[in-house]
Amino acid sequence: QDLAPLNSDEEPDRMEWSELDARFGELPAPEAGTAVGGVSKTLTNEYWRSLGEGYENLAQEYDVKFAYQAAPSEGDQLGQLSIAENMILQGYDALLFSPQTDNNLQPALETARAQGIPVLNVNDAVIPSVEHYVGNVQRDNGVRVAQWFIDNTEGGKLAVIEGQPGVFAAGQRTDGFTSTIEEAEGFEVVASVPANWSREQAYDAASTILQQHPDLIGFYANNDGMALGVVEAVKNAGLQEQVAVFGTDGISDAYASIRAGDLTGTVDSFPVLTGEVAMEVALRLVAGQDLPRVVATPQALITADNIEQYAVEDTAALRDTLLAQ
Amino acid sequence: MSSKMTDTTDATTPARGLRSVLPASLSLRDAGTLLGLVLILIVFASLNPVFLTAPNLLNILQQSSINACIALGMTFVIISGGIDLSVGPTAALSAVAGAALMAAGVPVPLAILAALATGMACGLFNGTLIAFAGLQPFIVTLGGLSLYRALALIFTGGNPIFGIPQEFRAVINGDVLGVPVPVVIIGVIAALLWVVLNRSPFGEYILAVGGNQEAARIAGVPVARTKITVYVMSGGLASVAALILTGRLGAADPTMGNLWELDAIAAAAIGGASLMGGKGSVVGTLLGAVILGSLRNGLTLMNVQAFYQLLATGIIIILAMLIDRATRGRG
Amino acid sequence: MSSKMTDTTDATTPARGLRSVLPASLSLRDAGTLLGLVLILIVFASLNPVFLTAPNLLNILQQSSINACIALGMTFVIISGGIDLSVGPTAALSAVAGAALMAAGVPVPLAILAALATGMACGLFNGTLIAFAGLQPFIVTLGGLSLYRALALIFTGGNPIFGIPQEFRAVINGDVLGVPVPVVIIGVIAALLWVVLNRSPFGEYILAVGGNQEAARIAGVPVARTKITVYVMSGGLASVAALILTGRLGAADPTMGNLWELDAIAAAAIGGASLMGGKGSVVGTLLGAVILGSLRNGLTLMNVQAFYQLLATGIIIILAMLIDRATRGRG
Amino acid sequence: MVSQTPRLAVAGIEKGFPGIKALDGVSFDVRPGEVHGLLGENGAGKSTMLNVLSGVLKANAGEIRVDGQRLDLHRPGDARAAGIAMIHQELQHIPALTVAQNLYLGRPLKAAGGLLVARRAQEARAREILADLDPTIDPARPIHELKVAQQQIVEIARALLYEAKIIAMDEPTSSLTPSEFESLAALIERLRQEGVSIIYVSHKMDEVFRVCQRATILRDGRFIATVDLAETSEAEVVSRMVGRDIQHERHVSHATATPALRVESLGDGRMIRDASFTLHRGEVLGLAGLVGSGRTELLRLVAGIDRARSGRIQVNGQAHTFRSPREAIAAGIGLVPEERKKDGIVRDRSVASNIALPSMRRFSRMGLIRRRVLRQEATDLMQQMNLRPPNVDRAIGQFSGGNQQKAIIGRWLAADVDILLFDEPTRGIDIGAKSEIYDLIEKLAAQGKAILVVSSELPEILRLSDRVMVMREGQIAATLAGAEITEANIAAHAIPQSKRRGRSLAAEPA
Ligand SMILES: Nc1ncnc2c1ncn2[C@@H]1O[C@H](COP(=O)(O)OP(=O)(O)OP(=O)(O)O)[C@@H](O)[C@H]1O
Ligand SMILES: Nc1ncnc2c1ncn2[C@@H]1O[C@H](COP(=O)(O)OP(=O)(O)OP(=O)(O)O)[C@@H](O)[C@H]1O
Ligand SMILES: [Mg+2]
Ligand SMILES: [Mg+2]
Repeated sequence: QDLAPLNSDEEPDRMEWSELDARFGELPAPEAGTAVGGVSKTLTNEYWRSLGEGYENLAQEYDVKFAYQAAPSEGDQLGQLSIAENMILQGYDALLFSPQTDNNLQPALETARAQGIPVLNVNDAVIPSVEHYVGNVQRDNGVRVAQWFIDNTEGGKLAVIEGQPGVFAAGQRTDGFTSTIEEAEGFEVVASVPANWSREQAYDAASTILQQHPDLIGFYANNDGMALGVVEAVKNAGLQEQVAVFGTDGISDAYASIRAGDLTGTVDSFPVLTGEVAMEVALRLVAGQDLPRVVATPQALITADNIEQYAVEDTAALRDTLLAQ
Repeated sequence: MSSKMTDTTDATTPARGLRSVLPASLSLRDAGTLLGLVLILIVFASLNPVFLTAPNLLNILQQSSINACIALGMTFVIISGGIDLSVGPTAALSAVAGAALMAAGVPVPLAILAALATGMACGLFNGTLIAFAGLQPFIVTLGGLSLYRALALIFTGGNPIFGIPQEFRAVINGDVLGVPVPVVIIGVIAALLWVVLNRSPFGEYILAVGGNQEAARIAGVPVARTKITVYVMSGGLASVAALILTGRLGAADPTMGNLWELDAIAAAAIGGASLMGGKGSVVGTLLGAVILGSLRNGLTLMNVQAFYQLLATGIIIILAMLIDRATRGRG
Repeated sequence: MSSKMTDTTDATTPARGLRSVLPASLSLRDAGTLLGLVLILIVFASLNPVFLTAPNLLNILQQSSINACIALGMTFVIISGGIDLSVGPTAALSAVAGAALMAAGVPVPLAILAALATGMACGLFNGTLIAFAGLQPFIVTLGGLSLYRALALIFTGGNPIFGIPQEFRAVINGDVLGVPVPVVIIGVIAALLWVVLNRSPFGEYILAVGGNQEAARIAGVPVARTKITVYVMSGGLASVAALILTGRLGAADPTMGNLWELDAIAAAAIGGASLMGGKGSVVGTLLGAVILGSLRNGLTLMNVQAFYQLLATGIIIILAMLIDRATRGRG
Repeated sequence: MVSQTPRLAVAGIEKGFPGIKALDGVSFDVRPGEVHGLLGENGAGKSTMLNVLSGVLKANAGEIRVDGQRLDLHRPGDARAAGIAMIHQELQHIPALTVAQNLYLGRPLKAAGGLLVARRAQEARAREILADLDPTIDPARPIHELKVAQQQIVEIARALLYEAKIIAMDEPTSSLTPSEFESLAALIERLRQEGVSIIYVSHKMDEVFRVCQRATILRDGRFIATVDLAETSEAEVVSRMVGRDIQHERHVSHATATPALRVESLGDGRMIRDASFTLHRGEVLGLAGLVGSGRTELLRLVAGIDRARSGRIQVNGQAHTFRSPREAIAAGIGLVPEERKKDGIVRDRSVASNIALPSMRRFSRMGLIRRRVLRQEATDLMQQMNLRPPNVDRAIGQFSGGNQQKAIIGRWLAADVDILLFDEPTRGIDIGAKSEIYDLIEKLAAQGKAILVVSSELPEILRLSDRVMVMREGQIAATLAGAEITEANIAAHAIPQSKRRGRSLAAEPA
């Protein structure tokens, strides 16, 4: 079967995560001995550890054997491929892939397919030929922050701190932000520079940008680690009243920083919940259910205004909050 | 006189004896590396039943083939007294060049040639700056590392190129008598390179230039040409790796090849190449690449967590060098 | 005999003449690097009015200070004929060690000492393997690169450590007569290191070991101790950089220091250090770090797009080496 | 005298390298205030013996006593602490450091409570010590700026610095001129009178007989004899060294009138000016001159190693501009360099590989080296030249200097060049091998090769040359032929004009 290359943002064969139970009934109990493997991008970022936590939660609940592996470092594409291939050899019933790039896990996907093992692409880079995708819309991260500026400010100069050049998520997030903001009146993106996911480089880039544009009103950083570096640069320049700083991912440190009044906001894509949903979808696939190609997971812009709503340990409560919207 | 003769023969006997047991092409040093590999295989095999199965061993070879390809080029560069940090971006640039042509409908063989030419052009650029401008290899190729990556990203706008012809992919993903094609390709290349290093004048030139550049020059070795050639070779082999990977992945990513240089240097060094130049072996490097591949494979099979994999990699690299050192001390 | 004297004096006069014009501490080679820096400053200043303002220049110094700190340690290692690829992870490990103690309420000076001790311990480990086991520096520190990173990640579970005491942060983010504290710290360290390299017995030992290890050994230079010391210094300076960065960012990240080794080596090389050992300069390395810092700053100010920043970095590194080469050729 | 404890007693020293026994039960003793020669062919084990003495190498067996005291050597410092200093055969210095720093390397004079190096004090002391040897050496200069001979002198000065009881000198005069040897001999005499014992290694018999009282002869790592030089003839010593008699042959000319190499107004824009000469087939042309007169530079220009700025080179009537040694080799010119270790050998490669480097094309077919042919030819060549040990598969770095030199000469024989340039061909080469090399040069001339020999040893020049050119301050000052070739004549042309005037002015009042 030849599937059209997947565009997770526009795929018509999609559903919201919240409709799973309604459309397909309760998750059937998996057969004893069911095993699922997860291959993540890296564990050096809290986002991916939280995702694994979500996988693990559900795996434990349903007594499924689960192994979670990650490439030794971000950008180690071949390393991740080897890990994925090695996992296939061990005979899992389903695999959850979060690839480094759109294509680096392609051979593993093909091998798994040949062996009839369902593969689920969870978040970030999108393998075009994948049959199942669970995750949010990368571009939407940037769009939501841009929307905040449009709704809450009078316009002004903005800057973007980008992730590693050439990385899918970085490109999409930047593009979402920039194209949305440029359609609005009175905004200008005066700088958009890479800081390679590094807190330090984000700090340096932000201080330099503030030299040039002391009247800047806001930063959008492609992830929270860089956003926290930017916050420090803004504080060091004494401009925290004037400059709003946004990150992406919703890691715990970002929450803490928002609470402390430093970081203005972050786009949380709820990794734990996403992990749970992905595992659920995987188990449903193993059970033979025929699900839509894309299952969309939630995302929300977190600011001081709504932080308490989302800052819950218990994902059941979070589900309720999100479902209520 | 006669007593002296006996003396000499006596003293050399043990080394000769050992050497005569090994195939002629396997030096004592390479035997040490082989021993290291065997040790690692034994450890993993005893820990995990899947490890020593034929499919997994082929898997290991397949996974090591990209690194082996890069590391072979690196070995020649290192022997000549240089280093090539730009292999990853060189691979990326030639991958996107080849893929773009393939996707545009250019016949596959032509696109392959173009990809190879791209990689060799990168090597030529490095080599020229090193040989003629006399710049330090580390720095030139560090510059190349940024430069070629930037060119690949600019050329593609940062997006991977899809649309690799199925015929090309089928060849790369096929096998010959059960052995994956990439493994066969690397095997053939390695055999050729072994001959080049050990049997061709060019091999002598590389060893001489790396051993004592000034003496080599005075003895009439074409030093500049030799140096440039090793970088061109390294670039060309990076293209080969890039093409194999493009075939396997079905796409060419401008971010391909991240950190390849470190893996390749590690493989060459484990295999006995000296970064001071003048020393290195094709067989050793292949073994080094397989050691690193086995390590990753075994750790994944045992489901070792990423941080601990990193730990194990660090420890094994150092252990391998210590074992090597210990075995070599006697050799 | 007397004619020989005349001869000798004649030959050296031009070099001496030029040398006497420059301050004693600035070698001809360093003057070349300075020229390169001035060229870059002129180019950026003409392209962007903000570039040459006092606050931005201080900003550049501040931003270069981390790299300068690492690069100074690297310079000593390189002069001794080695290389230290593990500086980034060493920094990360000592940052998280220091930060964890601070966050746990341990007095700041004690935590600082612990961080320094951690970095120096990493250096000791590298140095011992290199000096006593006789392993290649490149490989040992490549192993260390994985090892220390893994330890930092395992220790923190991958999370950054916050809760750095405000008193510590205030010191690091403060200034002395308008000069940022990190710049002052690096200035003082550089001055000390200059004395060590150029005026102390240990400095001679480093140059000797890097210049001709066998001759140094024969002359009674404590070769092993010298080598170990440079790696310990490099580790200690990585800790200093880590502490400065922790103070500035208010957090210690176990992923800190990614690719620092390349920046540091680039700075040292631009500053005239030869990776063959025996050559290098404190002043040159500082200038090299500022060149790289100016470059990044200028490109950001001009809002050069990501891919083109990469391109410019590659080109400038190569250009800097070419200019250096051209000026040195005569020196 | 008889009951006196020897200053140094060496007994039963053994030292093996992989595949070879370099020292096999060597015993000798040295008295206080004695200059003791250590003699033997290349590879006899002289340097190895001294390296064991100075703690650089560890002996496998045997013992060393200093003033009756057993010596335990673990590191180089130990020997020095026991009062043994050594001047190494290979120059051992750090290029980036100054002369004074090199002198004091490893135990600098300290200032500021031991934190800093007392540079001034070091330089002042260095100047005092150097004053006796060569006052033109500036202790504050980086050592790499000095000429090789001066670097050698610094090496000697370093041994004096330690105020050692025993000084071992391994071919200290290999790059010194006769006049510099004279200052050294005077110095040795002074030290001897102060009670210092000296072990003197040299291949130059006249020197040995000048400065030494007794000598120990080694052959193939074994002790042969200790002889009293006052009671022994040179021929006897040599025959015990070599194990056979050496005949001193007289010079025979094979020169033709066919020019092989014609050099016109060659210059490098720095040192060499306007050098013109013609070298004929079958001719041996000597090139004499003081150290530093530019002989090496001229050879390097002709061999294409350095680029000429002006002038022409014709080989067999054809004009050439060499941009690399490779081009010069292609035109039929080969150079045996002065600094063997730096410019000659690739240490870790075998003798065969080192020999084959310029002739790769000849030794390969269809792009592959014919290893068997190469090994056979290299073995034959080296057998003729008496390589020891006779194994062309060994790394060249493991051979003694003299044997390395044979391999480098063999390289050019294998390459079959028409014109051979020898820069100090017998520096550090034993007397047996030396006469072999002389025979070889003569044989090559007889085959019609054109040969240019640079040498600082006048006897060597006289022995070999059909004609002699004398270089002075970068220019060819004279070309002598036939009866003009005398030591006095050569010396007269070699001394710079300014100096002659200076000397005559200075000499007249006295
Ligand atoms: N490091 C080494 N490894 C292996 N063999 C060595 C080494 N050093 C010396 N030899 C061998 O030991 C023997 C003695 O060498 P040594 O240098 O002592 O000779 P020598 O008498 O000083 O000769 P020369 O007059 O040429 O300097 C030689 O055969 C040489 O090849
Ligand atoms: N290592 C060096 N560094 C700088 N200059 C050097 C060096 N060696 C030689 N020179 C220069 O080259 C000139 C000639 O050197 P050299 O002493 O080799 O002359 P030569 O006539 O070949 O004498 P010989 O062959 O007897 O040593 C010297 O005057 C010196 O200035
Ligand atoms: Mg010797
Ligand atoms: Mg000379």
